Order: sequence, then C-alpha cells, then structure tokens
Amino acid sequence: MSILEGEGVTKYFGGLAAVSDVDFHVDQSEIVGLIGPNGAGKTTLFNTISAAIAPRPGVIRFKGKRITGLKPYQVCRMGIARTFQSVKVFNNMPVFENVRLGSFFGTATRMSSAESAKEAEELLDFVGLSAMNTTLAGDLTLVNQKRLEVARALATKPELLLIDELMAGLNNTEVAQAMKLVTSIRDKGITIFMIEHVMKAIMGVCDRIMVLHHGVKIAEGTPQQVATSQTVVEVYLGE
Amino acid sequence: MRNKSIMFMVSLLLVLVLMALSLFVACPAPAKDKIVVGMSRPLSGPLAIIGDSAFRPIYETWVPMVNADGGIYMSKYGKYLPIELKIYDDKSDVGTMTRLTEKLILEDKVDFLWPACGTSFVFGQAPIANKYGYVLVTAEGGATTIKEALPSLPYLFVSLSFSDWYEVPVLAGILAEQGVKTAYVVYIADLHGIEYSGVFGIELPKKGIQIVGNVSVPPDLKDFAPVITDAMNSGADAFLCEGYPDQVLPAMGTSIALGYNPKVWLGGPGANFGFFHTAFGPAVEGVTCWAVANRKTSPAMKEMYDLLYEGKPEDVHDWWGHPLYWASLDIWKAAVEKVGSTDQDALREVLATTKLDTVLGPTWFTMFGDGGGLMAYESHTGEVGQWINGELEVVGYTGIEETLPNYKATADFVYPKPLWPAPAE
Amino acid sequence: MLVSALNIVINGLLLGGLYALVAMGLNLQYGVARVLNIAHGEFIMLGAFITWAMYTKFGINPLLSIVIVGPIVFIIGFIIQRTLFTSLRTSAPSQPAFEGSSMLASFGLLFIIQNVALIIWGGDMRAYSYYNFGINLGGAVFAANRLIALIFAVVIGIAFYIFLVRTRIGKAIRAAAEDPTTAGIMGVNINLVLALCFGLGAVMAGLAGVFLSMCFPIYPVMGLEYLIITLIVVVLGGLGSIPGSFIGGFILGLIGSAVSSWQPSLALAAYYFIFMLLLIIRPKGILGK
Amino acid sequence: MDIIRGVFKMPRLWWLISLILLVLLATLPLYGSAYTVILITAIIMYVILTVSWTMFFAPTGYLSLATAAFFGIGIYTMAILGEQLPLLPAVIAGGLVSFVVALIVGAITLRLRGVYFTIFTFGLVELIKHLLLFWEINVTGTRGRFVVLENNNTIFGVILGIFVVLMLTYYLLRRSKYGLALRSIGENEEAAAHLGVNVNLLKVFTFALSAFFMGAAGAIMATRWTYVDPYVAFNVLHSFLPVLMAIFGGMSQLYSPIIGAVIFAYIEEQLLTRFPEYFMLIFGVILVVAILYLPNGLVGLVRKWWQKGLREENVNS
Repeated sequence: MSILEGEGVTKYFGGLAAVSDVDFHVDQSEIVGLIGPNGAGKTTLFNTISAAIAPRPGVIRFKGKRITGLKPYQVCRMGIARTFQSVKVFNNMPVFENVRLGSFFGTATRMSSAESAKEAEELLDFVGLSAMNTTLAGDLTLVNQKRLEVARALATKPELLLIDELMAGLNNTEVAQAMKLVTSIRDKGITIFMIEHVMKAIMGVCDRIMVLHHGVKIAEGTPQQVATSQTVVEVYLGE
Repeated sequence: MRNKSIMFMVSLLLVLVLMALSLFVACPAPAKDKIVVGMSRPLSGPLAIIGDSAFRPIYETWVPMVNADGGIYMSKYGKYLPIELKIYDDKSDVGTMTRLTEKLILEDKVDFLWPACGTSFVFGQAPIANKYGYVLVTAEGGATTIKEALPSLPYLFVSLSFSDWYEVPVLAGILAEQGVKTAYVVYIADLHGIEYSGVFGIELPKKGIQIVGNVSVPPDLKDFAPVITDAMNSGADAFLCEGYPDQVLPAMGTSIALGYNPKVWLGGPGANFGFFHTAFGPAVEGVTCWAVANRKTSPAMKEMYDLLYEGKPEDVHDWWGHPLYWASLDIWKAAVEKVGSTDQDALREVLATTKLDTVLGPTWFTMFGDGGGLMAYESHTGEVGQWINGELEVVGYTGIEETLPNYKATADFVYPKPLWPAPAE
Repeated sequence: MLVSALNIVINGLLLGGLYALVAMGLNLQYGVARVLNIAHGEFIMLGAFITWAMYTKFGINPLLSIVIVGPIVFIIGFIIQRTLFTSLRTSAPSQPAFEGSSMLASFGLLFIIQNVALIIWGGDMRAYSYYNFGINLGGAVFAANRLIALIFAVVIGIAFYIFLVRTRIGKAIRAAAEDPTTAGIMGVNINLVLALCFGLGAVMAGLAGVFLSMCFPIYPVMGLEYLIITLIVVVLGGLGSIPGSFIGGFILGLIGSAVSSWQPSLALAAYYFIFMLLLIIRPKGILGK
Repeated sequence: MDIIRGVFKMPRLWWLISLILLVLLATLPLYGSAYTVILITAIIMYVILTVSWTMFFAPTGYLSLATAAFFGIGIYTMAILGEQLPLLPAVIAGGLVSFVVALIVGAITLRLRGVYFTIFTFGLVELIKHLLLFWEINVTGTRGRFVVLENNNTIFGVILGIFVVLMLTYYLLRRSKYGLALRSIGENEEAAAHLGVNVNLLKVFTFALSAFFMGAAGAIMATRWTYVDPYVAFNVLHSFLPVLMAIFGGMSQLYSPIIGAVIFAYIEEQLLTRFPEYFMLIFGVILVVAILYLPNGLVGLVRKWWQKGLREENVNS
C-alpha cells in the first residue's frame, strides 16, 4: 500500500516550471531514492510534500488523506518529517534541546517533559551523538549536524522521513555510516524518501529510484533498471 | 584573581547601595536665605520650541531683575530673599512632567511651583499642584475646558488669554464693525485648534458673520497649498488660521505664493512673533493675530519690552504671550509680598481676592466658585493685533474701552488688508 | 476640476522632490553601509540651520550655501562612519546584529546632534523669505521657492544616479551594495566606500535641508518628523533601491497632496495606512529586488 | 569562592532573594518617602515595558517598535473606561484591548521579517495616533480626556502587581516548551515549522501577551497623568526607550532587562534633574558608548568578568 502518493504535482516559479506534472508514490517501509542533476526540482518536490510550498496544480496524499493546503506543522504532526539540504539546526541551542523540540511539538500526542527527555537521549544515542548532549548545535561538525537533523526529525515520530542530501560532503567512512543509519531507520518501520547525489549510497540502500530532470520525471525503477536506463545515462552525461 | 572579582562585586554593591541611599536621604533645610522656585520645563523634545521662545525668556529676564533689587520682601523673615530657580527637563513628556512636579514638591520641597509648558501639560500638572496645595499660576497654555475643571482646582490661576474668555469676542467685534460677512477657518487638529474652531462657530455668527469653511490640519502637515486653494475658492472675507507657528508660517508663505489676498488674514499664535516679521518682511503688513500690548500701550509696558528685548534679535519678540507671562510673575510677586511667607493657602487667598498691580495695570483673577481663577479679561490691555507699518499694533473696535477698562488700542484696524507686495527680486 | 487636479499633481511633485532627495540619502546609507540611520533627519536640520544662519547673518544666497553645507555634512558623515560604525561593523557577530546595534547607535547620535543644535541655536523656530511668489502654470499657482527646490532636488538626484552608474567609484559603491565581501576581494577599499556612501547620504539630507529652509519654518527638533516620512518613502520605493526612493518620494508627495485636498487632517494617517498596506502586500517595495 | 558559586546555582536561593526583594518593594510605602514611591513606580513602568518587549524580542529576534502603541492603547482605555469601571478591571481592560489589537496586528504582519517588521510596528504607533485624533475631532468631538487621579500608593501597588505577574509569566514561558519553540523560531523559522511548531500562532500569541502587559502598564500610568490626548498617549519615546534599556542591560538572563531598565531609568532621572540642559547630549554619549563597549549589555559584561575571574582562579589553584 502507498503511504505517500502524488498526482500531477506542479510548481512554477515565475514562468519556470520547477516541478512539472509529476506522479509518484512511496510504499510502506520502502526506501525510495530521488535523483537528478542540479536544478532538477528535487528539493522543490520535497518542499511540496512537507508543505513548505503548495503545488499548483497537483494533489498529494499521505496515508490516503489529502495534505495539500495544510501547514508545515500540521503535515509534521501527521507523520512526515524532513531534513534540509543546507543544514538548518538551531545553532545557539544545545544538541539535546534541538531534539527535544521535535518530540515536544512534532508528535501527534502530547508528551511529558520526562518522556521527551528520555526519547531525546535515546535518539541521540541512536545517531551516535550521545556524547555531545550539551554542545551547542552550531559548534558541531557538518557531519554531526546532519546526524542531529536526522535525530531531530525522528523525534517527531514520523512514519515517513524525507532526507535531503544527507551524504553530500562526507568521506567514504562517513558515507558508509550514514548508509547504515538509513537502513536502521527503515528497520524501525519508518518509510524513507531520500534525495542523494552520492550514487554508490543511493544504489546501495534504495529499493526504488525516481529520476527528475527539468522538473519532469524521466525514469523510475529498481537501482538496476535506473542505472542501465538510456535516458538517465544521457541526462547525466549530457551535463 | 580572587581579589579582582571580589573587588568588583564589592564596588558594584557599593554603587547600588549609594544609589539606594541617595533616594532616601533628603537634604536638611538650611536657614531661610532664598526662595526656591521649582519648574519642570521641556528643555528637550518637540515642546522645546514653545518653551524656549515663550516663558523662558521671561523668567530668565524677570528673575535677575527682581534679584538685582535683593529679591522679594518676606515680612516673616524681615528681609529680602532672592529667588533661586530649580529647573528640571521633562523632555516634553507628560509622564515625566508629573513625576518631576511631585519630586519638586515632595523631595525638593520647593517654596513655590512655577508652571510646565503647554495646555495639556497644565491640565496634567494642575491636579497634582492642587493635591499638594501648591499655588500654580500658569504661563503657556489655556483652554475653554479649563473652566469646567477650575471649580475643583482652587490653587490654579490661569493667565494666558484664550478663545472664548478673551480673544474671539473682541475679534468678532472688530470684524463686524468692518463689515466682514464670511470667514474661512483653518485649525490645527489638536485640543487648541478644535477649541478655536468651536468658539469661532459660536462667536462669529453672533455678530452675523457666516463661516463658509472649517478645515482641520494635522500638526505635522507640510503642504498648505490645497487648504489655501480651497479657502481662495470659498471667497471668504476673512481667513482665520488657528494653529502654532508651525502651521501659521507655511500657511502665510503659501498664501503669498498663491496670491491669496483675503480682506482679513489672521494667524494666531504665530503671527504675533518677531520671527514672523523677519521671515516675511513687508509682506506682514495688515496681517492680524492675537496680541496684548506693544511699547505704546503704557510706560510700564515700554520699560518691560526694553528690558526684555535689549540686545536681542527681532526674532525673539512676542507681542501676545510675553506681557501676560510677565504679568503673571508680577502678580505672583505682589501676592507673595503681601503674604510675606511661603504659605500657599494665604497666597491663594490673596490671589483670589485682591487687585494687584502688574505691568498690565490693575490685575486680578475672576474666580470660579470656590475653585481657581482666570485672569480677569478686564485686566487685559489688548486681545487682537495687526501688523501696521512694520509694527505689531493692538487694535480694537468702537467702545471697547467701556467694556474693558485696561484695553488700549494703539492703532486703528486696517481693512481690507493691503495686497501682498510684489516679489522683491 | 482640471485645474484642481493639476494643482494636486504639481503640489505633490513639489513636496515629493524633497522627500525623494532625503530618501535617496537614507537608502544609500542603508543599502550600502547597512546603517538604518535614525539621525538622518538631524542632517536635514543641520543643513537647514547652516543655510538660515548664512542667509540671515551674512546675506549669503541660500542656493550658494549648497557648497558650504555639502562639505560640512559630508565630513561629519564620513567621520562618523569611519569611527563609530566601522568599529561596530568589525565587532558585530552577524549582519542583523550590526543592523540592530548601528540603528541604536544612530539614535544616540540623534540625541547628541539635537542637543548641540539646541545649545547653539536655542529652541526657537526660524524662517526667512526667499523667492516666495507665485508662478502660474496652466491655472495652477505655486510658490517659486518650491519650484527651485524641486528643480535642484531632481538635478541632484539624477546627477547622483549618473555618478553611481557611470563613474568608477560609483560602480565600486554599487558593487559594495550588492555584496560587500566580494567587493572587498575585488580590490574595492570597502571601508572607504562605506564612509563615502555614508557621507554622501548625509549630503543628500543636508542639501534637502537647504531647500527645505527656503520653503518651511525650521527648528532644532524637526529632524525626527522628517525621518518618519523618509522611512516611509524608502520602504515604499524598496530598501536598497536608489531609483526606487526617487520615485517613492514623488509617489508619497502625490498621495499626500491628493488626500490633503480632500481631508487635510487625514493626510498623515493616509501616509501610514498606504505604507503599511504596501508592507503587507509587497514588502520589498515598488522597485525592491 | 566555591561556596559563593555553588550558592548562586541554587534556584531556591534565587527564589528567596526575589521574595525578599519583593517584600522590601511591596512595603516601600511604609518606610520610603512619598517621592521614592513615585520614582520607583516610574522605574517599574519602564521595567514592565522593557521586560515585555524582551519577552518577544529575545527569543524570536523580531524587533518591535510598537511598544508605544500598546502602552498608548492602555492609556486611552483607562481614559475612556476609567470612570465606569473600578480601577483593577479598567487596568485589565487596558491590557485586553492591547492584547486584541496585537493579535490582529500580529496576524497581519506575519509575513514581515527583519527591518520591515520594525518599520511596520513603528508606523503602527503613528497610524493609531492619527486615526484616534481624527476620530476624536470629527466623531466624538472630544478635546482631550481627564482621567481620575489615583492615590500614588494604590498606583504603586497595582504596577508592582503587574510586574510580578509579568515576571512569573516570563519565567514560566522561558522554562516551558513554548519558550524553547520561540527560540527555535528566532534561530530558524522554517526548521521550527517543519518540526511541528505552529510558528504563526505562537509568534502572534507571544506578541499579544507582551502587548497585554504594556497595555496594563499604560492603563495604570494614565491615572498618574490625569490628562490624556493622542499626542500625550502615543509618544514614540515609549517605543525606543525599552529597546535601549534592554540592550543596555542585556537579554540573556531573566533579570538582565530589569537591571538595564532600572539603571537606565535612574541615570535618566539624575540627568533630567541635575543636568537638564545637557540631558540629551550626555544621554546620547552614554548610549553610543554602551553600544560600542557593551555588546551583551551590562549583565553580559559583568558575567564575562565574573567568568574570567573564576577561570583564572581555577588556573591559579
């Protein structure tokens, strides 16, 4: 069953279509990759899903319910969390508070202070930041900030996690760690939709891959199918 | 290093304690060798324009003059005591003014209180002075609404002339005598302006003058051309602009520029100042305004003006408020000398019941029941002025001296006003 | 009807010219130096008072005092930027922090300049008459001095724009406005450019003061009043857009003139209302990027 | 030294100190001079304006200059309702009217950020002033309004009460999850929204909450001023002074804006009475110097020295 569906999702900026008539679906417990050259409209598509912007025209459904027109916080509380392409941690707040914020406000049910503290500690442990509880988020290294964003998103108890370029700028060891992190999130039963440029990573973890080019979906399939697709190769070589 | 932080804490504590102490320690009263007079004045902020040109030059001249004679004779102490002014800056803020007034009364325990600047400030200050039983003879500020408040403010004595009590009936008399039939009124959108607009609406029709236009302008309006154009189109005999210099000067400039020549052009408060003449030169000829006296009014008045304006530029002249502020200090001094002490209740009694000599001549207050008083209009030497041959003359109408014995017109009203001169360039 | 419409337009333009000049100055300071200069109105006051003093004391033609006022306020502005604001800029942790602290520091400047003016000139209102006669244009009559003020404001405004677009230093200023860091790398002496901009912004205000004193009464505490209108114009035209401020000044002049011919006491309320409406609908202003 | 440090970390001691100070303040009319009560009333008024301004600015970074507008609304509410309602309900009404206006204004200005928000709020003061003026002249024909004069000790009691409620509110807000969310809005509004924070509602509500206290303070102060017209009530100084006071004291701690406002107001009082001719000059210089050399306010400076002292002491030992 599809947890997320999009029909004819379109978004214009000025006269330019950033995303044009894209149909997509993400199934329960799947890891779906979204790739494409720079400016293909990947982040814009994520923005329409997380309700940062509204598609026009187009409809997006989450667990069968229409979410277009909702506010970001509502979508978040329904169970969609996200990370950002350019890291957006709260620089002047300690790591711990960053995560707690997610569990306080992002979950559908109210959470007591003690529960949220416990939750936050577990999540920081899960992403490997437990030693940096009290560090200011702005003082973390880039890779740790990205981990923090994942922990923070998980604190909202999502069913679907949108990950925007988790691995850009990481070295090989770090990429491997990040791949492990992604699979272990899925093992918690969370569906993942991720944008990624590191091909090795995306080919390694994804069940299915979508390719966007100039806002249009040009290919979809298993990593194998996409890697051998003539159109996809042309798009990437043609750059 | 331990010492340094402790030192810091100690010094911080010391400063705080000293600050706290200075709040509570009041200076012990020394033997009486001077009269301390307290004032909260707008030395900064938007009202500084009014304060600096109105009451300030008066008290800055009058006090040294009195002190040069040794001060005020106080029979209780059997000697002359000089006046010492204690002036605070209220930065043109009513809240600060009320606080500083109470500081003067409660903490500084000044012997006498002199007034704050501006009508709304007087309204704010009077109830406080009244509460502590301090006599307050006002300078700048006055309005018809004060009459409603006066019965409950026994310590308040208002000296500046204002609309219905003094000025407008005289103006209406002058205009009616000249045969003015229609008037166009422009007024500033504040307490002062609304009042005049209202009083014009009552007093002018009484004399058969119809008001054909009645327009308010906000205090910071820069552009008077639309208003003047409208007035021109109305064809009214008299143009009455009631605002402050900030309105009167641009209204005048625009009238000249647009060639608007009504038979009467009145600009009150604004056209009564020397800077009006320096700004417009010969164009002021025939302009009407509120005025109380000039040097021709009386020898006493000439003496006052000579003392006040000697060695100063024409800009600072004021033929409306200055004589009244001076008279308010004169009557205050005369009353204090009669009392012979700093007793406020006795002072109130003298002011309420006695005719005293001031620069105006015999001067007294008309009392409102058991409350405060307004300077009797019979004491005034003039209400309306007109620029004639480069001098601001006091004008009147036939028979005015019968109703107002002190009134002295120094010239006849010129009607219609001469046309604006052709450009000099 | 036609004449009254013409009257409204001409009066609007006359007032707008002054607004435009002052707003260009403020926008130059904010757009490049990132200082929202609350003391901007004080430079208007300085310009006006220097002109008045020159005219009444020495009989110097107000238009000639442009060459006196210009350099004086330029030097004051230049020095303030080189000392106070440069020091604030280098110590500020971030751009918004600098904008906040510099705005507050300029508030302190307002206090200082105003108090000095009160000490020198006293609080009294001043005025003089200069070219105050009517000029008839198609039935609409208006004052000659205001026409002179308009012409000079427009000429100075356009001359300044040409300076920005055509000259080397003008291009450096625009580069700095676009991106101070890159401009610094590309060999532009950023501190000098900023000081230059601040000085020039002050000159605009000072010259506006010169023209203003020919038409309106002046007093030491007049600055804040003009500052408020200037802020509206700057936002109307777009923060950082010099041509926007120029146009915005005229638009506000026209609006004010139209509303005051209908209901004078609402003119200022109309300014604020339109200004706030614009902020909501198009916060970047008419020509903002 | 360790003892002192340890003691200052104990929140219970802070509560005790606050309580003692509060009792000292509350009993002031019993031992302080009449003018001391008046002066402290004025200082607490500044403190309330400063703290409630800080309540919104410090976490979110939205610099509002609408303080004078809400303060003025409170003043005017008292001028209109003061004769019909008893004192306390009228004060609360002043706060509520400000609260509602702030809700509306906040909802409209949601889109604005940075200097645009600041300029808008500044314009708000002038807009309300001029509309009220127009209304008074053309509709009600009122020429200013008189407010019933209240006993100074009563005024002091009420303003102290407002101050205590404000401090409790601010304390609880800072500690609560909403305080955390407000800070996240100040750091990154977009990220906060995607973490489930109802950014708009929280911002507007906090803005309105701060306006409530400004309005209540205005309502009670009006009874000291006795006479009110739009020019008296809507004075831009009341927008700027709280900002300056907050910057002066700093904003990092609960008590920093209080210290800023108290010292600032005290210096002002001294200048106005001792050097009235040079008030603005000296004030301006203090302001410029404070901004140049106290980037984190007085409290920030003291804490820096304090921490430096502790560090060096540790090195020595």
